[in-house]
Amino acid sequence: MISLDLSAKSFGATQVLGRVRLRVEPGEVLGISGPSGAGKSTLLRILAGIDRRFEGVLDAPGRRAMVFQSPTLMPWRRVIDNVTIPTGASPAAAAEMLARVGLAGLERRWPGQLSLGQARRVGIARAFVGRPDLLILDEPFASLDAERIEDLLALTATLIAETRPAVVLASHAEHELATLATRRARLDGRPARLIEDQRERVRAGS
Amino acid sequence: MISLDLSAKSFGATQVLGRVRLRVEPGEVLGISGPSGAGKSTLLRILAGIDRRFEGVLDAPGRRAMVFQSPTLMPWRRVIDNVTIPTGASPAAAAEMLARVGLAGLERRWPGQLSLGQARRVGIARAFVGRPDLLILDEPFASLDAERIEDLLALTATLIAETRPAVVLASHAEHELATLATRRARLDGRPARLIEDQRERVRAGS
Amino acid sequence: QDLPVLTVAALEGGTVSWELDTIRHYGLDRAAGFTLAVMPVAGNPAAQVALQGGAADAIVTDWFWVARMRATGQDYRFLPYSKAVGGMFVRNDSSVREVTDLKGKKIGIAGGPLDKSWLVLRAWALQAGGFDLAKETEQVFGAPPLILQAGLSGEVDAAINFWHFNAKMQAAGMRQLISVSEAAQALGLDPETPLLGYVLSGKLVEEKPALVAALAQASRAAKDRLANDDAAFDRLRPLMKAQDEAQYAALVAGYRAGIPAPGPVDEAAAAKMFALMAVLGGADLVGPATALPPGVFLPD
Amino acid sequence: MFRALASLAVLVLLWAGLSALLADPLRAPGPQQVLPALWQGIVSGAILPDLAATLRRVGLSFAIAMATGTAAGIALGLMPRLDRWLDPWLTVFNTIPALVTIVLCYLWIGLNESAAIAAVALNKVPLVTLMLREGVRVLAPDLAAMAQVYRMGPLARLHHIVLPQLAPHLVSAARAGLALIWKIVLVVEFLGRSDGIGFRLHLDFQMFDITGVLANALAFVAVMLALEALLIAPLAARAARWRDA
Amino acid sequence: MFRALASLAVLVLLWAGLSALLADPLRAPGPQQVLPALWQGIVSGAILPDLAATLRRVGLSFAIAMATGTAAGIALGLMPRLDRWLDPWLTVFNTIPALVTIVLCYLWIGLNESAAIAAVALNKVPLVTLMLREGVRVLAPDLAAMAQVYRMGPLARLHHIVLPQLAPHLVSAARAGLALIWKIVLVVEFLGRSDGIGFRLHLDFQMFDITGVLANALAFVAVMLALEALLIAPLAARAARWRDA
Ligand SMILES: Nc1ncnc2c1ncn2[C@@H]1O[C@H](COP(=O)(O)OP(=O)(O)OP(=O)(O)O)[C@@H](O)[C@H]1O
Ligand SMILES: Nc1ncnc2c1ncn2[C@@H]1O[C@H](COP(=O)(O)OP(=O)(O)OP(=O)(O)O)[C@@H](O)[C@H]1O
Ligand SMILES: [Mg+2]
Ligand SMILES: [Mg+2]
Repeated sequence: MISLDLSAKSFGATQVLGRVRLRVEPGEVLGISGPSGAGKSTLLRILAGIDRRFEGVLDAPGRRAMVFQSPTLMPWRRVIDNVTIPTGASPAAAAEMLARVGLAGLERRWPGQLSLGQARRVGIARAFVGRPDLLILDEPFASLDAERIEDLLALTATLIAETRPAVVLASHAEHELATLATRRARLDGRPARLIEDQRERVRAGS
Repeated sequence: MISLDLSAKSFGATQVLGRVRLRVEPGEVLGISGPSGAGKSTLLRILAGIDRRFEGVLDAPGRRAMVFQSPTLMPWRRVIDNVTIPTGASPAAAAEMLARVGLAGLERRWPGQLSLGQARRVGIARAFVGRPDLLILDEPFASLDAERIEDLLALTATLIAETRPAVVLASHAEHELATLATRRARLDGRPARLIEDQRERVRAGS
Repeated sequence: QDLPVLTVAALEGGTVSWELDTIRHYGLDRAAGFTLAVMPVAGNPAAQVALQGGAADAIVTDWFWVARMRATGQDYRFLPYSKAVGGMFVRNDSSVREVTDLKGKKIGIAGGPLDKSWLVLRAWALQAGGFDLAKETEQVFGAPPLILQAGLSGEVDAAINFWHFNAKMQAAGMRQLISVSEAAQALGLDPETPLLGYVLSGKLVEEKPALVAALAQASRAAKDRLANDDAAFDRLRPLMKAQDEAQYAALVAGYRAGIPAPGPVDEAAAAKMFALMAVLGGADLVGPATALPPGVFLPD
Repeated sequence: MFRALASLAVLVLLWAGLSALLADPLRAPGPQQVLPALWQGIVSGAILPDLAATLRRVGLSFAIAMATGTAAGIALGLMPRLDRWLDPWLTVFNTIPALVTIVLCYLWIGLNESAAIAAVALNKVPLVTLMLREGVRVLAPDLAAMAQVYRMGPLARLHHIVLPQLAPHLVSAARAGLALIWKIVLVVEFLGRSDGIGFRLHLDFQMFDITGVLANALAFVAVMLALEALLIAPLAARAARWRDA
Repeated sequence: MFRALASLAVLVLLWAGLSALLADPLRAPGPQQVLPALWQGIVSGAILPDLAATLRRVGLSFAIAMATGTAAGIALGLMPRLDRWLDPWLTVFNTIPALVTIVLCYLWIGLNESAAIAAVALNKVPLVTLMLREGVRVLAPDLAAMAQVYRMGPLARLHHIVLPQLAPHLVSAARAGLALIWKIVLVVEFLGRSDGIGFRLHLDFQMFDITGVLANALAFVAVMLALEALLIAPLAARAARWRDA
């Protein structure tokens, strides 16, 4: 379970986020959409505990994982080490997860030898392998083709069902949100506020 | 007009691209799709003249512009300078183009102060401002919301109609390809080959 | 007036500069028919660079150096300047009475393993008591001021330093165990042989013999004045940087005692000393020369 | 500014404490001995010509060495083939002792100011080259690609792409460089000049005047602190502006 | 390897040419004079104890200075508040002349090996600190965020996130460091040791035996070339492996 009671988040003089209260239970997926520059990544970084310079209270569980909007790999570590080192997963588990995101055979590559979509999938494997309590996904499937996205959506759904983390997903893709989210919200405005889509909640809950 | 006759492109021992012959006339938009890791970016980098280590012949016009898959901005130059310095555009022209991609008011920001989607749009403004003869777009609208993409597709179409560059567009989004491309091709296989969609060509030509 | 100029590179404030300052102050250079220019340097190495690089006509150093240079084919000549030598000092409260008491102890030596005082003392100890200082003691070589300090602090049990440090060591509570001139005498060497001198290039001596003679004349005149005229020394006080009266007195006495007798250097005595040094110092000291090469000393 | 002064004050206090502890003013003089000596030298003007001479040497050779070294470092970094040939030379020139370079410069060029400055610059150039080359090697390839697509000219690339990435290395090289150069200038002045802080400092050392040695050293330290505070730090901050925003 | 040797051969030829041009074997000896002298020293074994002594000093003080300086540099880079306090100290310690540190170490610690090594290390630490701090300041913030999300321990962060990014700065610092250290060791040996290449070199210098000076210098240059080729270059290449793939 994660809960945030944010009163404001600013960068210097510009306030980006206004009042945001949210709470996600284990097994729930909160899907957040909103225009580019609204503050989705900012909010997700606060939830992940990366950005602590905000006004408000965050209560988040221990094991966290995040798929960043950029791949954020260690370019000096091989693909498999990029999965095992941060998460402490075994090489076997890492290799299996890499295979599940479609990267079998690329374990020994350096990140610089991957296409952007491949690098992003390494980030997905890293986030999924550690069985986190809190999973934060910042446009995890951008730069991927439709077929691959279909596979990954299924994989994500399976993993969520298995380990029941609290999930926060930011995405522009209606299809992704519709498939995964149990609740949906929209971040918009200046400073941005989070408006939960009550209807959606009912639908997903049914 | 750009033409490429590629016989092979390898990274070390792994051959990524096989025989690729293509030719794009001014005003034409070649839309390329293909799975993640197929070799789209590799091909686009060859067309842009960035990667010269390939077997084959490239014949490309002088003024080029490219939207990279990652923003690729100079983090130590302000947003507006990131547009003017590489292109030689006037500050006024740059500011106008930035406004057209939805970044009015952010000219004096540092790139590090932008969201990823905003940074990518700076890259789009940079590519569009210089009236290039050859325009290469590597998933230009990834990380953007649907509304914004609609605006940008319209903007792109206008600019192409005005200055008639030869355009090569790589994208996973069917909608983008359908809207912009006059011809379509698919890159797939190992090593990848480019298969032009003849039907599409006729449709777009009609 | 168009007097010829002769440039001497000397340590600013060093003992040589006392003499040079006296020459200039009393116009002894003009009296001898030249103009003395002084190039202040910050150390002995700098003086050597100045001479070798042609920026100075003369520097003050020892004639072993000249002998070695001549042996390697570089034409330098030597004009006597001083016969002052140092000594070996121990702390007043030291238990060391004889050189042999130094067995297994530490000696600090200024000027390195080729220092003339050290070599003479080694030869003397070897001859007098079959005691090889080099083998029986541990040597610490270091810059003169550091050796002085190491001696005072008792970090080394004995210190061998340049003569103008003698005064400081004595003033600071050390006593002389043996003076180098005593040791030299015991070895049958002539303590009158001046070790230090003005060193000039052979070319200068050949081309401007009058100028060189004039330097010798002015130097002698300055020595005479400093030997007899307390006021002349008193004038140098600020230059000498003596910390107290006792040090000042010791420095004056040391300088005066070092004034060599007029007249040519006894080449036979020098040759004897050179032979002994050649054995102890080896090729490091004398280079390829096995005997004193001819022409080191300028005829008076 | 205020913090810097406070921090220096703490340092001086620590020094005073240490010297009080050692209680040996001859060998471990404290600020109460050294600062008046320094002040004396400044107000009497005695130290100023030497300080000026040293500063001129440091400044000139710094400028020469930074310019040459940066150019060479960028060139070697961008041309790996040339670099593989010249790399051993760099090691050699970096390892040749300052003493050797200095003496040879004095002997071959003459005992003059040019030789002195050449000797210092020679000692410093390989170091700067090496540091900048290391920086060039890690330049971001994607920005180079961007510059290539947009056909940026060589000067524009240098100004907007290369130098900003080299900034931390340049700052390092400048700081390390000033410190190193001044250390070499000391030796250069010792071996063949008749003025300068290095000359004075060695003379004081000959006389075992540790207070004098420290006063001279401090004079230069003060100048360096001023240079750092007024020139290098603002420049470095300017170069890092985008990072801190 | 072959290229390095060829490149050194070219350098020796250039040297031979220069010395032939100057035609003054005493003041500008060529390789034909110096190399035999060096060879003589090696086969007779005369130079080996001194070389060993110097190497030990260089090695020890290098290890101490790199460890301390890297730790301090990382600490200051990560703690800007502490850094703002200690920055002036760095400038001061970087600017204090080697001579002063050396003399004070000899005076306070004693005329012994510990003092010598302490003096060298002291001269080098601020430089390494400075270089590493500059590197830490430009560490990628997104990787730090990643490490934080995944709760990587401090050691894992150091090993996998921080040090790889510092590699170019470490390589620079190591190379600059070795060169600097060896220059300082020379002075240290000159002022207060009884063996070592620096001691020999000054002895030869006293006798104005330029050939000997160069032979001694070359002995150390050779060792450094070997160290560079066998240790530093492979380590640097390993650290840059991912970049070249
Ligand atoms: N330096 C390299 N060494 C080896 N393989 C490489 C290297 N760079 C890229 N590749 C491989 O080449 C293939 C094509 O990469 P490219 O970036 O062109 O893919 P892409 O089609 O653009 O994919 P995406 O849609 O994910 O961006 C990928 O399989 C990638 O792993
Ligand atoms: N360091 C900063 N200083 C000032 N403004 C900033 C800074 N970082 C981000 N911003 C602003 O905060 C807003 C939110 O950024 P954020 O990255 O959270 O957007 P986002 O919703 O994730 O957008 P995208 O969909 O493009 O990724 C943006 O308008 C951005 O310009
Ligand atoms: Mg975002
Ligand atoms: Mg791609």
